[in-house]
Amino acid sequence: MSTVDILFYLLSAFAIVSATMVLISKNPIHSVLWLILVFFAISGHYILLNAQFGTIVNIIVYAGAIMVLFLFVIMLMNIKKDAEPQKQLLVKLTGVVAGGSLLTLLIAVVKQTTQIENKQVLLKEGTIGLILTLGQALFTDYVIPFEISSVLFLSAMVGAVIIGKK
Amino acid sequence: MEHQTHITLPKGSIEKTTTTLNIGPTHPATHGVFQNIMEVDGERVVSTEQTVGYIHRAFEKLAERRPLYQITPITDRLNYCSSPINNMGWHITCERFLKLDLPKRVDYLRVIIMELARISDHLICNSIVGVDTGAYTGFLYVMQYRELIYEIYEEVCGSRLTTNIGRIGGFERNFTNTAFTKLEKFLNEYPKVLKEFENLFARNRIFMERTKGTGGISAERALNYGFTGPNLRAAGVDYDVRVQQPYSSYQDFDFKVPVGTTGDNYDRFLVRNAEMYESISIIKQAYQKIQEFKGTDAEVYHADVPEYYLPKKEDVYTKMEALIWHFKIIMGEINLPKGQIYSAVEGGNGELGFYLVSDGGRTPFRLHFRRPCFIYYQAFEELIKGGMLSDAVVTMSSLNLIAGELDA
Amino acid sequence: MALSNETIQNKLLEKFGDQVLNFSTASGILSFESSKEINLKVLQYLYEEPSLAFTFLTDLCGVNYPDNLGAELVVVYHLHNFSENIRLRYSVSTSINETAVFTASKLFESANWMERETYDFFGINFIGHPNLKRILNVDEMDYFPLRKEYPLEDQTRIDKDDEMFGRG
Amino acid sequence: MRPVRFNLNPKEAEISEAISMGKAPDGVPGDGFFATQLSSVVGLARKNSLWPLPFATSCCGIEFMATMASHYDLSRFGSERVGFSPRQCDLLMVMGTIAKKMAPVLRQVYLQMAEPRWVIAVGACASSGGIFDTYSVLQGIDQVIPVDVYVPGCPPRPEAIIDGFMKIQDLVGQESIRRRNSEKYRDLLNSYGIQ
Amino acid sequence: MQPLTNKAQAVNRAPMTFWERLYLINIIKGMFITFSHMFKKQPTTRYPEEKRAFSPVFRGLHVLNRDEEGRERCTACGLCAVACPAEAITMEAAERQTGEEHLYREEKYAAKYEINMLRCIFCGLCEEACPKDAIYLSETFAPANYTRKGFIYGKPDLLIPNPVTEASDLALARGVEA
Amino acid sequence: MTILAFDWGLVIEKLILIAVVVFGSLGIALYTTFGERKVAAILQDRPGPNRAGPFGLLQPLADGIKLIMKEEIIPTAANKWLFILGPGLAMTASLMTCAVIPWGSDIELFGRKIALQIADINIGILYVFAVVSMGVYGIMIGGWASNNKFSLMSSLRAASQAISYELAMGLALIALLMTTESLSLKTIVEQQVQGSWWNIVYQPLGFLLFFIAALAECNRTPFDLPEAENELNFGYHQEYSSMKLGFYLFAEYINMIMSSAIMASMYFGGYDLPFFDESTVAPNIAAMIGVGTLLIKIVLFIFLFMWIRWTIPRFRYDQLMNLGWKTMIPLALFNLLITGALILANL
Amino acid sequence: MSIQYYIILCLTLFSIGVVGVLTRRNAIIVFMCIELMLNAANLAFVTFARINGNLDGQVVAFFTMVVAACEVVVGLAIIVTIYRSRRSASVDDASLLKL
Repeated sequence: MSTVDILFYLLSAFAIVSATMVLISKNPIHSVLWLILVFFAISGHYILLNAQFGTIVNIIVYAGAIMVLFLFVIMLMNIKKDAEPQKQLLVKLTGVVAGGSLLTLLIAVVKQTTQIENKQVLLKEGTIGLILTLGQALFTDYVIPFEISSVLFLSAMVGAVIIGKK
Repeated sequence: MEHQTHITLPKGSIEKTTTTLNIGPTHPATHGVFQNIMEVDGERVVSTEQTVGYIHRAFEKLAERRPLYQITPITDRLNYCSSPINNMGWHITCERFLKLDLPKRVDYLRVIIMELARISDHLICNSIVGVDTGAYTGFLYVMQYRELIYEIYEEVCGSRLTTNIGRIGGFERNFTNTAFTKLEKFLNEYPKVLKEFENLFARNRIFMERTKGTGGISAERALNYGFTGPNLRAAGVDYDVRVQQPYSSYQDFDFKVPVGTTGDNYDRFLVRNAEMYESISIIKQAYQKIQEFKGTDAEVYHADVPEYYLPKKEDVYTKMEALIWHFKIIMGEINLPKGQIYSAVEGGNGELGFYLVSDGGRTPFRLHFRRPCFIYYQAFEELIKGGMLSDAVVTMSSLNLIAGELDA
Repeated sequence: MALSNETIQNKLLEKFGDQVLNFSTASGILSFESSKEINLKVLQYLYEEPSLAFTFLTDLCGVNYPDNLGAELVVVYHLHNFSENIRLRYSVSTSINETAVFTASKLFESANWMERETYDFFGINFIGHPNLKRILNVDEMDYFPLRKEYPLEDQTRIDKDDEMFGRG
Repeated sequence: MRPVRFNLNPKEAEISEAISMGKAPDGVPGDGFFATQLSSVVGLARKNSLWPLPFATSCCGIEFMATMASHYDLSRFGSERVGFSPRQCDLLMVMGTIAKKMAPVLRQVYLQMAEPRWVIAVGACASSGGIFDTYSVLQGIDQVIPVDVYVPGCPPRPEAIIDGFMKIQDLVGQESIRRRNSEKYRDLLNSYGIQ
Repeated sequence: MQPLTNKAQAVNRAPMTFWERLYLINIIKGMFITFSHMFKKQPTTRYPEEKRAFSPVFRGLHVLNRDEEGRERCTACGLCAVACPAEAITMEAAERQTGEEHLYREEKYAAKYEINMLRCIFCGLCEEACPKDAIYLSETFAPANYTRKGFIYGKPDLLIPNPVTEASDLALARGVEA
Repeated sequence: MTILAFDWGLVIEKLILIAVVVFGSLGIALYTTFGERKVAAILQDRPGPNRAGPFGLLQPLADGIKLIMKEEIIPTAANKWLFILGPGLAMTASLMTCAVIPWGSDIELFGRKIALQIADINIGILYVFAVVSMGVYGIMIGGWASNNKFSLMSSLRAASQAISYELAMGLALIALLMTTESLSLKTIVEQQVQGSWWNIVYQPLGFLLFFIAALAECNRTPFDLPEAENELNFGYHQEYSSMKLGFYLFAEYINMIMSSAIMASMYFGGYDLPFFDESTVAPNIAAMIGVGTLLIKIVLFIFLFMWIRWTIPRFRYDQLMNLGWKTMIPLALFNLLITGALILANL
Repeated sequence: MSIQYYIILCLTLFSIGVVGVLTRRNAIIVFMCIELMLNAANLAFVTFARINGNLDGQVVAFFTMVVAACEVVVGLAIIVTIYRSRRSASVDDASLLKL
C-alpha cells in the first residue's frame, strides 16, 4: 500500500467513526464537535484529491462559521444533555434498518456500474484544484450561477434577520 | 430609558426567558460587598434585587456605649474614602448640640481638610468608573495624588485613611509648616493631573457611549428616592448642604455647584470632576484666608472650651485644675444636655446626617447616621432596568457605593 | 413667602387640631408628634399641601425608650423642603407589644429601605410595606438588636477572656 | 513631644510557628537531594508569583488599592494579577470587617481556591474584629478559615501590607511541595471541618 | 425643578463633534498621555529597600516612656484603657515597694501592661489620654506576624531604652544618627 | 507516485524548523506576558515586577512553574472532557498559524537551501483564516464546559465577536490581495522586498481595519469583552486553574504574536529592512538580519497592542456589534471598491 | 486508488446522515445530519471532478457550500424562533406549522 492509500483508509475510518458519533452522542455539543471532526476528515480527502481551495473553504465555511453558529445556537438555548425526548426504540430501529437498506442498495448499484469500475483517481497531481484555475472557471463559465448564488446569500441573510426579528 | 426586551413570549407561556445571575458579594464589580441577584435576558437586565448588610457592624449600637470623643474613630469607618468629612461632621454635630463657638481659623482649617477629603472621595469614584469601563491606567495616575492627600492627613493627624482627625472644639494640634508645604504642592500639581485624567476619558467616544444615557434618573425620581450629593446634582437639582445650611463658615467661600441634566453616569462623572475643581478653588481661598491670620491668631487651632477640649499636656502634668478636666473628659464623666439634634454635612456621597438623641447621660442615648449610600442604593434597580449588564457595572461604580457607609 | 416654623405649626394645628402635639424647636428644627394612626395623613398633608411641600424624606429612624411604658418605640421622620430650605422633625410612638405603624414607602421611595432597617433594628412592623424583611442582619436573627434590652457584644463569642485578646 | 521616634522592639515573626508549615514528620527519611532541590525551586517560583484574591470589604481594601498603585506597587513582587476568581489565585487577602453574614461566603471562597493556597488577614477587623466587638461582626476570620499571616493596623499602611506579604513569601518559599499531603496541614484543615 | 441657589453651574455635556465621533482622535490623544508617562519619574517607594519617612506625629507602635533617670513613668491610672475604643489595653497595677524607686517614678506602677496590636486601631486616643507623659505612639508601624500571640506587646516590648543604661539604643530610637 | 521517496533532509529540516518556531513562539509568549506587565507598569508610573531574578527576568518562569505545580480543579458540574479540551484547542489553534509565516529569506546550511518558513502553501493567507476561525472553539467550549453562567455569557460574546470581526478582517484583506494577486505570504513579502513601497502605503485604510479586527480576534482591549474582568470576572477561564489557565493565557499572547507577524508580513514588508541592501552581506547574514527585522516589527506591534490596552476603555457588547457591522464592514467594502477602481484605472 | 472506494465512503456518510435524520428528534441534530449528507455529496462531486479532469465538480461543490450556508442561516433562525415560543428544539413539536 502506498502512503496515499494508508491516508485514505485512515481518513475514511476517521470520518465514518466521527459521523457515527454525531449520531449517537446524547449531548448536542458533542455532536457538533464530532461533526467538525467529520469535516476535517473530508477536508483531508480534498487535499488528497488536490482540491486545495475546496479544503480551505470547507474548513472556513463549515468548521469555522457554520458549526460555530450551531454551537452558538445550542449554547444560547442551553440545551441540556437529557432535554431531548428520545424516540421509541422501534422507531430508532426502523430508521437504522431503512438507512442500512439504502446503503446496501446504493452500494449494490455502484458495484454494478461498469463505467467507473477501473477508473483510478489521480492523486496529488495536476493543477485543477488551484485557486487560479478555479477562479477563472467561476468567473467565466459559471459567472451567472455565481452571481445568482450571491443573490441567494443576500436573500437568506434578509430572511434570517426577518425571522429573527419576530 | 425605555429599552425593549428582545424576547417576547406569546401570551400564556409559563416559561422563564431570563437567567438569574448572582453578582456579588465577591464579584469585582461590587467593589465593597453587596449582592445583586439579577434577572438578565441575554445581556439586558430585567430586574435586580440587592442584598446588603455584608459588613454590618452595628455602629449605632456601638455609639450608644461610647463617650462622644470615642465615636470619632467609628465615624472614620463610615465612608472611608473621605473619613475627615465624617469626623468633622460628627464634631460639628456635637458642637452645635453643645452650643460651642469656633474661631474662624479652625473653621477654615476644617474646610481645607474636608475639601481634600472630598477630592480624594471623588477621584476614587471617578477613576473607578474608568476601571469599570476597562481603562485601568487613569486610576493609577490620580491615585498618586490621593497619596499626597494622605500625606497631608498624616502630617496633621498621624494616620492616612481612618484619620480620627480633629476634636470636639477644634484640632488636636496645629498644622505644621510641612503640612502647608505639602498642601501647596498638591494645589500646584493636582489640577494638571486632573486635566490629564479628564482628557483620557471625558471626550473619548468609547467612554462617552458607555456612560451617556446609562443609569439615568430624573430629578423628581431622584428626590423621591432620597438622592443627595453629586448624584442628585447630576440629575439637575443644585442641592448642596454647604450652600443651603452652611457649616464651618462655608458661606465665606465663593464656589459653584455643578449640576447635570439627566442624572446618568456621564453626568455623575462630570459633576464629580467639576466638583474637584471647585474643591481646589475652595482650598485655595481657605489657604489664603488662613495666611491672613497674624500673630497669636495664627496659632489658634481650637476653641477655648475647657469642658470639652482636652487641656494642654504641660498643664495636665503641672496644674490640678487641668488634670481634673482631663480626667473628666477622658472618663466621659461630663453629662450631655438633654435634647436632640439633627445636623448634616455635605459628605462625599451626599448629605451625611447625624441624628443625636441625648437623655442627659454621658453617652448618646441614640445616634443615627443618615448614610447617603444606604438611601440611594435602593434606586439601583430603577437605574439599571432595561440596560445592559455592562451598564449595571458602570452604574454601580458611578454611584460611589461605599460599603462601610451603606451597611454602617 | 418665607416659611417659618410658626407657619408650619399653625397650619398643622389648623388641619389636625389637637391630634398633633408637643411642638418644640431645637437647633432650629421644628419637631412635633402625633398618634401613630394618623402618621400617613400627616405626612401626606405635609407632602401635598403646596405651601408646605415637604417632599424630601431626609431620614427615618427608630428610637427605643424602654422607660416610656406604652410608647417604647418611636419612629422619627426628618423632612426637608428644598425650595424653602427648612427642615422638620416628626415622630410617632408605638408600644413595644403592638408595633404596627403605617408605612411611608408609598409616599417616598426612599422610605423603603429605611423602614426595613428600622424593622431590622427595632422590630417596628410597617403595615403595607412591600418587602418588610431584615436588611442588614441575617434573616435567621431572632431579636431586634438595637432595642436597649439587648447587649452590644457578641454573646456567642467564646474567646472573650482568651489571652489571644491581650486580656489574659 | 514624643520621647522617641521609634519602637525598637517590634516583635519578630517566628516562621516555625506558622500554622500551615508542612514539615515532614520526624522519623520519615528525607526526600533526597533531588526532591529537596525541586522543593526549593518550586518554593522560589511560587513565592514570586503569588496571585492575590483581594477579598476587600472595607477600609483595608482602600489601602490595598494604594498598595497596588504606583506609590507602593505590589507588582514588584510579581503579584499584580489580581483575580476575583478563586480558582486562579494563590493568596486570599481578607481585608476589612467580616460580618457574620459574610462568613459563609468567605469560607466558600476559601474552599473554591486551588491548593496550594494561603490566607492573609489584613487589618484589625479581619484579624480580630478590631473595635467592632458587636453582635454582627465575626471576631477574627480564623474562626472560619485558617490564617497564615495577620497584619495589624486599622487599616495597615501599605508598608505594613507589603510586610505581611513578604512574611507570606517567606512562608511560601520554605514550604515543602508536599504541603497538601502533610499530616499537620490535614489536621489543620480538619479542625476547620474542611476535608 | 427651579434652581435652589444662584450657584448652580451646568456641566459641559456637549454632544460629540464629528472628530470625536471618529474614535481615533481622542484615542490617540489618550495614548500620547499614557506614552508621556513612560518618561515620568516613578513615585514608587520600593519598600523593603527604600523606606519613606513618616510624619513626626505618625501613629504606629506604642512606646512606654521613662524619665531621665530611667524610671517608668506609667502610674497605672487606667485612663488609656478607658479611652481605648477597641479595648486593646490591659493593665494590672501594683504598689511600688521600697527599693524600687529607681524603677518606677510613682507610687503605683503597671505590673503588667499589655497592648493587643491586633485589636488596636492606632487612633492615638491613649496618647492623648495619658496624664503622666507615659504612653506614646511611635513612627514604627506594627509588623505582621504568623500567630496571634505575636501581637500581645508586653512591657518589655513597649518600654523605651533606659537613658541611663542603654543610651546608645535610646539615641537610635530617637532617630539620631549613631 | 513518488511520495514514499521522501527527501529525508527536507523532513528533518522542517521538523527542526517547526520545533524552533513553536518553542520560539512559546518563549516569546512567555516573555510577552512579562512584557505586558512591564509595559503596563511603565505606562502607569511604576516599576513592575522586578524582584524575581535580575530586573524580574525570571518572573515568567516563576509563573510557569507555579501554574504547573498548582492543583487541577475540575468543577463537579463541569463537562470533564470538554473542560480539558477547551484550553488545548485554544493553544493548538493559536500555534498552528505560525506554519505559514515567512520568518526570513532563504539561508544556506550544509549545502542545502533552507526556507525559513514551515510551509509555503499557495493558499497561505486563507489557511490563516481557517485556523483563526478555529480559535474561537477553544473559548466557546471551555466557557460552556465550565457550567458557569458568566463563562457561558463570555463564550457567547466571544463567538459572536469572532464571527463578526472575521468578516471585516477578511474584507479588509481582500483589498490587499487584489493588489498583490497572490495568497502566498512568501510571495507577498517578496513583492514588498523587491518593490519600493510596503503595502501599508497602498492600503492604509485596509490596514487600520485589519488592525482593529485583529484586536478583536485576539480579545484585546477595547474588545476584551469575553474576559471583561469587571463584568464577567475573567469570563470563559473563570473556572480554570493551574496549567489549563496557563494555556488560555498563553494562547492569547501567541495569538497576539501571530497576528503581529501577519500584519508585519502583509503590510509592513515582513523581514524587509528598509534602506538596507541585502546583497552587500552574505546571504545567511542577510537572512538573519531579516529575521531580526521581523522580530522587531512583531515586538513593536505587540507594544502597540499593550499600549492600547492600557489606555482606553472597552466597548459594550452592542456597541461592539454596531462598530463591527455598521462601521467596519461598510468601510471595508468601500476600501474594496476604491481599490478595485484604482486597479482598473491603472490598467 | 479506485474510485469505487470513494463512492462507497460518500454513500456511507450519506446513509449515516439519513439514519440521523430519521432517528433523532432534536431539530439541530437533524440539521447537522443534513449538513453531513451535503458534505458526503460534495465529496462525491470533488472526486468526480478529479476523475474527469475538469473543474465542474468542484464548482458544484462550491455552490453546494453556498446553498448550505444559506440553508443553515435560515434554518437556525427558524429553530431559534420555534424554540423561543415552545421552549423545545424537538422536530415533533414544530409539526403544527405555526408559532
